Amino acid sequence: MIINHPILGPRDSQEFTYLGDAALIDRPDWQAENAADQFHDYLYLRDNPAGEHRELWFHEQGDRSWLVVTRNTVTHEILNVELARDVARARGRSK
Amino acid sequence: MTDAVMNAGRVAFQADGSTGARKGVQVNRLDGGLIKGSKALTFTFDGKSYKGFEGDTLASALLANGVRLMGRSFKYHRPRGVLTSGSEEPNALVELRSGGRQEPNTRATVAELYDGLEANSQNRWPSLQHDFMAINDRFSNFLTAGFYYKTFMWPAAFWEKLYEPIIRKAAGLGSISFEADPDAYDKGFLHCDLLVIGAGPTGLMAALTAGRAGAQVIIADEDFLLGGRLNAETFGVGDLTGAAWVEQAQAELAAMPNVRVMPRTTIIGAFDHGIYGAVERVSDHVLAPEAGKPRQILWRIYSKRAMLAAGATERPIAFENNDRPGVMLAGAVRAYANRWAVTPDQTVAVFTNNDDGHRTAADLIAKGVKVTAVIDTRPDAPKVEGAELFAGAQVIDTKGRLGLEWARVRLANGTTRDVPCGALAVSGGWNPNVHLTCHQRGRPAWREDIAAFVPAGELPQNMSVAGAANGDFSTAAALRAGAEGAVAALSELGIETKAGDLPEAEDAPVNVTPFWYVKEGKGRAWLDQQNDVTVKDVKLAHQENFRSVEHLKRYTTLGMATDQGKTSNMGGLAIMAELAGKQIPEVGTTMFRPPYTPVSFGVMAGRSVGEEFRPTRKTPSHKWAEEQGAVFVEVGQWLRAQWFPKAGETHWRQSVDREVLQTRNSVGICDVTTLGKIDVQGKDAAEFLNKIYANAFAKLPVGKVRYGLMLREDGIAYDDGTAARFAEDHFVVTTTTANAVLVYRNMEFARQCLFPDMDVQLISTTEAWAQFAVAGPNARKLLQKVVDPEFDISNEAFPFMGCGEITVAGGCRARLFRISFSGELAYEIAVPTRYGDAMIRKLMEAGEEFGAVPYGTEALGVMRIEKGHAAGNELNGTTSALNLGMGKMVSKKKDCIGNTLSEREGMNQEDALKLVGFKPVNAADPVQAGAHLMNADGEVSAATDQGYITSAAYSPVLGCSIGIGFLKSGDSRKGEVIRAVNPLEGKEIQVEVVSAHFVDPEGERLRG
Amino acid sequence: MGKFDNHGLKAISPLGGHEPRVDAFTGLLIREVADRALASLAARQGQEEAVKSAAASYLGGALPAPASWSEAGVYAAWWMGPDLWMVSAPHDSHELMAGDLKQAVGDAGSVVEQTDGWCRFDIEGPRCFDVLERLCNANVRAGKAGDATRTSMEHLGVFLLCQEPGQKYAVIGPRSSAGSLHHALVAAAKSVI
Amino acid sequence: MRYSGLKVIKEALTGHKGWRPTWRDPEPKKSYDVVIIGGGGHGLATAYYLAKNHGITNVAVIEKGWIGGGNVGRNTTIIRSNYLLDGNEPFYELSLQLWEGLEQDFNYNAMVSQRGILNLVHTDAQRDAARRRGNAMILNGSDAELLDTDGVRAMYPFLNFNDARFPIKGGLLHRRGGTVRHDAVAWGYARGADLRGVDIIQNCEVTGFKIENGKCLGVETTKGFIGANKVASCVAGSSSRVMEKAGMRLPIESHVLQAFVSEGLKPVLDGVITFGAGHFYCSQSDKGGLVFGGDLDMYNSYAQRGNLPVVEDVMEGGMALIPALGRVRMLRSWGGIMDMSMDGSPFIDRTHIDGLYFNGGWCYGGFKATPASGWCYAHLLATDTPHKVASAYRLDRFRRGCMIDEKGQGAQPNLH
Repeated sequence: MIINHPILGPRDSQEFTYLGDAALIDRPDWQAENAADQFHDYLYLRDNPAGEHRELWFHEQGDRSWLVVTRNTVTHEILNVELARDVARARGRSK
Repeated sequence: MTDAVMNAGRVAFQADGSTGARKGVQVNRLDGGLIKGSKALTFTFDGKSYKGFEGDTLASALLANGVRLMGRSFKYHRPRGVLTSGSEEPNALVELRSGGRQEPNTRATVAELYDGLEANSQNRWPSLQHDFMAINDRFSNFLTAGFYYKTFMWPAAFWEKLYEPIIRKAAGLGSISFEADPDAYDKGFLHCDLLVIGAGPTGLMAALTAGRAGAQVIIADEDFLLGGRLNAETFGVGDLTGAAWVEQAQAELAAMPNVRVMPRTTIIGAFDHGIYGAVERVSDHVLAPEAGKPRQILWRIYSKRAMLAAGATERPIAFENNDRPGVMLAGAVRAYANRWAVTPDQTVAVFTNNDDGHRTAADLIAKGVKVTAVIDTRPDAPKVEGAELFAGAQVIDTKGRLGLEWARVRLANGTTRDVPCGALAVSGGWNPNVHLTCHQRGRPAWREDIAAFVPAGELPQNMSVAGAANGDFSTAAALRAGAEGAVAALSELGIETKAGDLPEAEDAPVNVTPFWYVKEGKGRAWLDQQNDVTVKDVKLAHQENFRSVEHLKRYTTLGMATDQGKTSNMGGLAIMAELAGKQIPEVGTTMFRPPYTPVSFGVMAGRSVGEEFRPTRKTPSHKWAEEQGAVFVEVGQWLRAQWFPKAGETHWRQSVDREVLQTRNSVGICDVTTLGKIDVQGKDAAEFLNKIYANAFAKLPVGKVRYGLMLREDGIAYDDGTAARFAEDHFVVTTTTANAVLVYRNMEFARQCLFPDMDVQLISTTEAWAQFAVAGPNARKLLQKVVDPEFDISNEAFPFMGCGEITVAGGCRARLFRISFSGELAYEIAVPTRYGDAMIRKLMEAGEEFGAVPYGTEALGVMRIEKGHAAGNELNGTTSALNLGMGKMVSKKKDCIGNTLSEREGMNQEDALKLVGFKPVNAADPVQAGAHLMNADGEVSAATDQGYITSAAYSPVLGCSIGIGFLKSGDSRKGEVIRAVNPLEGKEIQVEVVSAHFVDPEGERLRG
Repeated sequence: MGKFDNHGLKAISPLGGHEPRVDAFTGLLIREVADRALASLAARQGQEEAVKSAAASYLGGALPAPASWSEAGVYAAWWMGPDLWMVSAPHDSHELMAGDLKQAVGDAGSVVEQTDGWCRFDIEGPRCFDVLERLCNANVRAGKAGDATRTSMEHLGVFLLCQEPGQKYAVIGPRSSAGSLHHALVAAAKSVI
Repeated sequence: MRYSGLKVIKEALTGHKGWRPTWRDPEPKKSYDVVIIGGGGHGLATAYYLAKNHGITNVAVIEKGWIGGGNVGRNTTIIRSNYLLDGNEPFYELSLQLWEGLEQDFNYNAMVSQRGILNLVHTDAQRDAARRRGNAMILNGSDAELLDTDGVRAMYPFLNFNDARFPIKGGLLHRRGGTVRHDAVAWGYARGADLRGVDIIQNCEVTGFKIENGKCLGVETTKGFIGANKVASCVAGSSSRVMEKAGMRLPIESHVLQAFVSEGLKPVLDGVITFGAGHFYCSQSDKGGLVFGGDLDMYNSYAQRGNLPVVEDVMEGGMALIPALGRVRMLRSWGGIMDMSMDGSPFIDRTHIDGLYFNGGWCYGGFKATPASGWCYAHLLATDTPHKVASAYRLDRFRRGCMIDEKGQGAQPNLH
C-alpha cells in the first residue's frame, strides 16, 4: 500500500507501523466517576467497520510522525491522511 | 545502435543471417523460425542426449527431436505430452538441473534451451515410458472425484498408519534435492508513470506511444522474446513481418532513456495502490549465474498507471482420450511451426470450433507439413486449402499408447472416420488473460460474441486493460487499443499526446461457436490434464451438490494444479452451467490469485538469507570480546557476549560462576550498551515521564536516577528501566534491550497523540553511547583510576542513584550513573561509542590489580536472579505491578498510563500471583524455569496449579540452584515447602518459598 | 585524531577499524565516513521560528525543509522529522558541537549529541542508480541534489542524502549495524556490477 | 447413506448413479428453534452437535455465500492442543480429542493426520517459555516433548544448522498435533447435520435482527424473515458487521492473514514446523503442496487478500529455516479475514440481548477449534450454561480484568 504522507508525499506502507482505530487518541479522563467503564470501552471495544476506517499509522522507518489515515477496509482505498498531532489537538487534547 | 539492440534482449529474426534452412536437422525441424541456426546446443532429457538451437525452449527442442511424451499426470500417471507453448502448460513438467539447483515442476514450454541443459521427467517410476504407478489408471473408476472422503475410515488407525503414507508417497510431482540452493537472488524497486504488462502488439504499441511522449515507461514480458503472438503468426504488421516489426519496435524502445524494457520478467501480482510484483529471470537461460550475480530478481514496481496487455490463452475442447501426447492446442502447434520451426509430427489434424484453428492448418500446409484433416464443429465452417475439411464434425476418440496415432471423427452425416495423425491441433476459442484484474476486486464479465470472460468490475487502482486481454483479438485492434490506452493513461497523468499513425494489420473478426465437450463416448474426456479431472468428475460433483464454482474446484481439484486451471477452468465452468441449466455468467468464475505463475522461495527471500536473514547489531566492545574468545548469544538483533571462557574451563558454568564470584568479591565489567536510551527534553519532560511511568518522577532531583516501571494502558507491566535527570528539562531514560523500539514508539504516541501540547522532545541515543557496568566492591577504586581526578565519585559526593557528566582518560567526555543491576556497589559509565573499544581495554587495564573480570549475559542473569530483579521472563506481558510486588509503586495520586485499568478486580484477586524466590530443599536439586508449582502434597494437575518458575540459575554465592517466579499469594507463603514439577522432563523437586532477594536483601552493598 | 581526543582513548570506526573502509567497483566507490560530528536539534513547543533563526545564525544558513538537506561552510544539516533536524560538521574540529549548538539555540531548542549513533557510507560513481534501486524504494532516478530521504535497506532504517543525482550519495544508518549495512551495499554492488 | 470403501466400489461398478447430494438445498421454513448465522466450520459443527448431542434438529444454518467459504476453506489446516493458559488449553484439548474421533463420528474422511507439530526455540528464554508451556499442556492432559538441537536435527536434518542467523536451540514437539483436509470438515459436518434434519440454506444473507423489548425473535434475511427461539451468530471475520446490526460493539478487529501453497512436491516435510525466530510455519499436504503462512498483514481489513511485504517476510522466513526451498515455487496465495480479539482468545457467550448468542474472536486459531467450538456452542445454546472448558470465553472478561492473553501482547489484536 501507499500512504500519502502529508509532509513527505507517497510512501510505502511498509515503512509504517500500524496501531489501530484512531479513537485511541481519545483517552478518557482518569478522574471521571465512571473512568473504569470509559477506559474499558476506550481500550477494548471497536467499531471495526467494513468501509471507511480512521486509523493510526506510525512512520517508524521515516519521520516518526503518527498519522491518522482514513482507509476503506474493504477496498484498501486511502481517502485521507493527517498528522495525528493535528487531529489530537482538533479533538481537544492538550497536556 | 540498432544492431546492438537486435543482439541484446531478444533472439533476432534470422540474426545469424542464415536462410533458416535447417529442415530435418532434427526429425521434426522445419525451415524458418526465430531460432538461431548457427550453432546447435546439446541437452539431455532422462539421460538421453539431444540437439537443439538457441531460441528453442526445452519443449520445442524435444518436439523437434520427435519426443512427444514428456510427463505423467498427477493422479492416474497417464502419459502426457506438451499441450501448450507457454506458461499455462499443465503437462510437460520436468525436473531441471540437478544437485542444489534441481528445480522440480519446471514447464518445458518456458525453459530456455542452453548448452548442457539437463532435464528429467518426474512423478514416474521406474521410467517415463514404463510407469508402474500407471496402475492407478486401471482403477480410475474407483478413484473418482472426492472418493477419498468416503473411504479409508475403517479401522480408524489405518488412515494414518497405512492409507495416508501410501498416498503421500504417490502424491506430489517433482522432487527437491534437499541441498541448499547455491544461487544468489536479489530484490529491487522501480518507479514508472506507465507499467505495460505484456509485450505483444498491444503492449509494444502502448510502450512506443508512451515512450515517444516522454513518459517513464516499464514494459515487461514473461517471454525471453518480445512480440507475443506476433512471433507465432505469419501475418505482417505494416510492410514488415510481425517479428520484424517487433524488432524495430524494440530497437526504438531500447533507444529511449525513459523506457525500461524487461524481457524474461513476469508480473506476478497486482497489489494495492499501483504496486506490482515482478520476477526477472536473470540467469535461468544459462548453465549457472556469473559469480555474485543473481539467478532471479524480485522487483517491486511502483506505477502511476498500469496497462494489462497480457494477451489471451487458448482453451481446448474435451473429448474422449483428448490427453494423448500429440493432442495440443492449435495456437501452440502454430507457434511451434512459425516461431520454433518445429512440427510435433509429420502428420497433423486440426479440431476446432472457430476460424483461428484454420490458421494452424494453413500455416502447417505452407511449411510442408501434411494436414490430414480439419475437423470443425461448425456445419458452416469456412473452406480449407490443401486439407480435407469435415464440417459439423467432432473428434470422439483417439488412439496411441504413448503418443497419438489417429483420431476417430464423427462426421456430420453420422458416420465415423479414423484420421491418422501424430498430432491433433485443438482450438476451443481463446480466453483473455484477465488474471491480474482479479487480484483485487475485479470480477470478469461474459462476452457472448467472443464466448469468453473479459475484465470487468473494480479493476486494480489505475489499471487499464487492452488488446486480447480485453477481448480485442485482431492485430489491428490490439495496436489501436495499445496506442489509445497509453494516450488515455498518460492524459490522466497530465501528459498529453496522440496515438499517431498505426501500421496496417489483419483485422479478422472473432468467429467462434461455443463448443466445450464432445458428449459422445463412455470413456474419459479430460478437462484438467495435470490433476486428471474429467467431464465425469464435474458431473459427479454436480450430482453430489458441489455446484458453486468454489465447491466444484475444491471437490474435484479442477484448476488447482500448477497451471491454476489456465486451460481448464473455463471448460469445467461451462459444463457445470449446462448441468445446472444456468448461463455461464450465473455460475461465475473462480478467483485468480497471485502469483500469475509460480515464484521461487529464493527470489522472494532475496538477499535476506543465512546470516544475513536479519541485520546484526554489535556492541562497542564486540571486537575486544572476540579477542577474549567470548561466546556470543543473539539478544534480539544484538550479539552479546554470553560468557568469557578462560583457558582450562571446560564447561560454561565454570566460566559463569567465576565471573559472578569475582564480580561479587572484587569487580566485574559488562557491556550494557544494548539497553535502550531515550533522551527526553523540554519544559514538560518531568510531567511527561509522570504519564509514562507508573511511579512519580516530577520531584526527582537533578543529578539523580530513579527506577521506573512502565505499564500498558491495560495495567500490565511491560518495561522497566531508569530515568536519570541531567537538568530540570532533561532526562535520559533507559529501557530493556528487548523493548527499546516499542518504548520509544509508545512515548512518541503519548507525545503526539495523547499530550500534543506538552513541551517534550524525544530522540534515541542507544547507539551513541558505549555503556559499561562496573560492579563489585572494588568498582569505585577501579573507576577512580579512569575518571579524571577533578571529579569526586566518593560515596558522599556521588551516592547511590547519582548521575552526572564527567570526563575520563584525560578529557574524554562521559556519563556516570550510580545504579546497580547486580546488587553490588556498581556504576554504569558511558563514553561516545567510537571510544567504547578503547574504554573497555582501559577499564580492564585499570582493573588488573583487582583481578577485574569481564562478565557476559549469563553472569548478568545469575546476579539479577540472586537479587530478584524482574526481567523479560517476569515482564512476560501478563504480569501486573501487583504480581511483581511493585503494586505500591503505581501512583494513585496522578494520571499515568495503565493505572485506571490496573484496578480491575480480576487483576487484584486475594490469591493473585506474587513474585517470590525458590530454593531447593535438597541443595543438589536444580530449579528449572518453566516448572509449575504445586502444593507440598495433593494431586498434580492444572486444577491445582499454584504458579510457575520464570527464571532459574545456579547461584555460586549460595552454592545451590535458585529460581524466582510467580506463586499464588506468594508473598504470604515464605518458608512454605512446595513442589516444582516438570513432567515435561520427568522432574519434580521440593522447593522452599523465599524472598526473591537472595543476596544482600537489605541492599547495603550497593549503597556502600 | 581531533583536538578533543588528545585523551587516552583511541577511536575506532563503525566497521571496527582505525582507518575508514573503502570498497571500489567499476563505476562505484563505497567509502566509510567516520569524520563527521552529529547533533540533533529539535524545536521546543512553539519555538519553531526562534530555533530556526538561532540555528541559521549559528550554522550560517537556514535549516533545510522537509525531506531535504543543505550545507553552509563546515556545517550541513538534514531534516529528520517535524521540527527536528540533524546537524553535522567535521568531527576533528567540532566534536563538542552539541554543546555549542545548545548554547546557540538556548531554550528554543533541544539538542542531543548523535555523533556515534550512526555510521555513514558515501557512495560515488555512475552506477549509483543501478545499485540504489536494488537497495531501497526511494525514487532515486527522479531525485535531485539536496534530497534527504528516510528509507530502509535490507531491514535497516537509513537516511539517504543525495549530493549529486546518480553520482554521489550518503547513506547514514544505525552504527551498531554498520557491518550489516556495509554488507548490503557491497552485495548489491557485486550483484549489479 | 453411509460412506465406506464398499460403497465406493459398489458405485464404481454401477456407474456412480447412487451418490446423493452431500447436503440438501432447502428453502427456509418460517421459524426454527435455533437459527445459526454462518455456514462455516463452527456454524455447521454447532448445528451438527445440537442435533447429535442435544436432539435439537429444528435448526437452520444460514450462509450468505457457499458453505465452508470462510476460514474453514482458506486456512493452513493445522490442528493442535499446545496452549499455555488454563482458560484455553482444556478447550483445545477437548477439540483435539474430538478431531481424533471425528471421521468415524460423522462418517466422512477429513484426513485427520496427527503428524506432529514442532515449535522451534532459538533462545534460552524461548526454551524456558517452551518448558512452561509444555508442562501446562501435560498438566491439561495433552502431550509435549522438549527437544534439544540434536533432537530437532534428527527429525529434520535439512533445516538450517549451518549459517542460521538465529540458531535452532531445540523445539517443543506436540505429536498429537497435525493437519486436516480443511474443506472436508465443513462438508462432513454439513452432511452430518443435514442427515439429522438441519436445514442448510446457502446464498442467504442476514440483513438484520428482529429484537423486541430485549428479546431477539429472529433474523431478517435476503430470503425473508426467519423466526427463531435462539439466534446464534457464528461468522468469524464478519462478527462486527453482523453484531453491529444488533447494536453491539465487540472487542474484535478484523485483520487479513495470508496463506500460501507451493507446487506439488514429493515428500519433504512429514510434520508441521513453526520457525521461532521469524514469521513462518509450514506443513505438506497429502497432495504434496507445502502449505505455509506467517504473520498478519497487520492492518484492519475485510479484503480476503494481502500485500507483497508480508509475502516476502514469510518466504524470507522459509529460506532462513530451510535453505533447500530456494527453487521450490509458491503456487498460490490467498487471504482470510481473522476476527482478532483483544487478548487473542475467543468468545462463546450469551449477549445482553435475550435469545441472541455470540461465537467469535477466534483470531487465526479458529480451524483447530472447530469441533470444540461447535460442541461448546451447542451446549450453551441447548442448556444456557457455558460448557466448563469454555467458561472463560465470556464477553465481559475485559471489564473484569480476566484477560486470556497467550502472547502477553495486551489489547492490540494484530499482535496476538
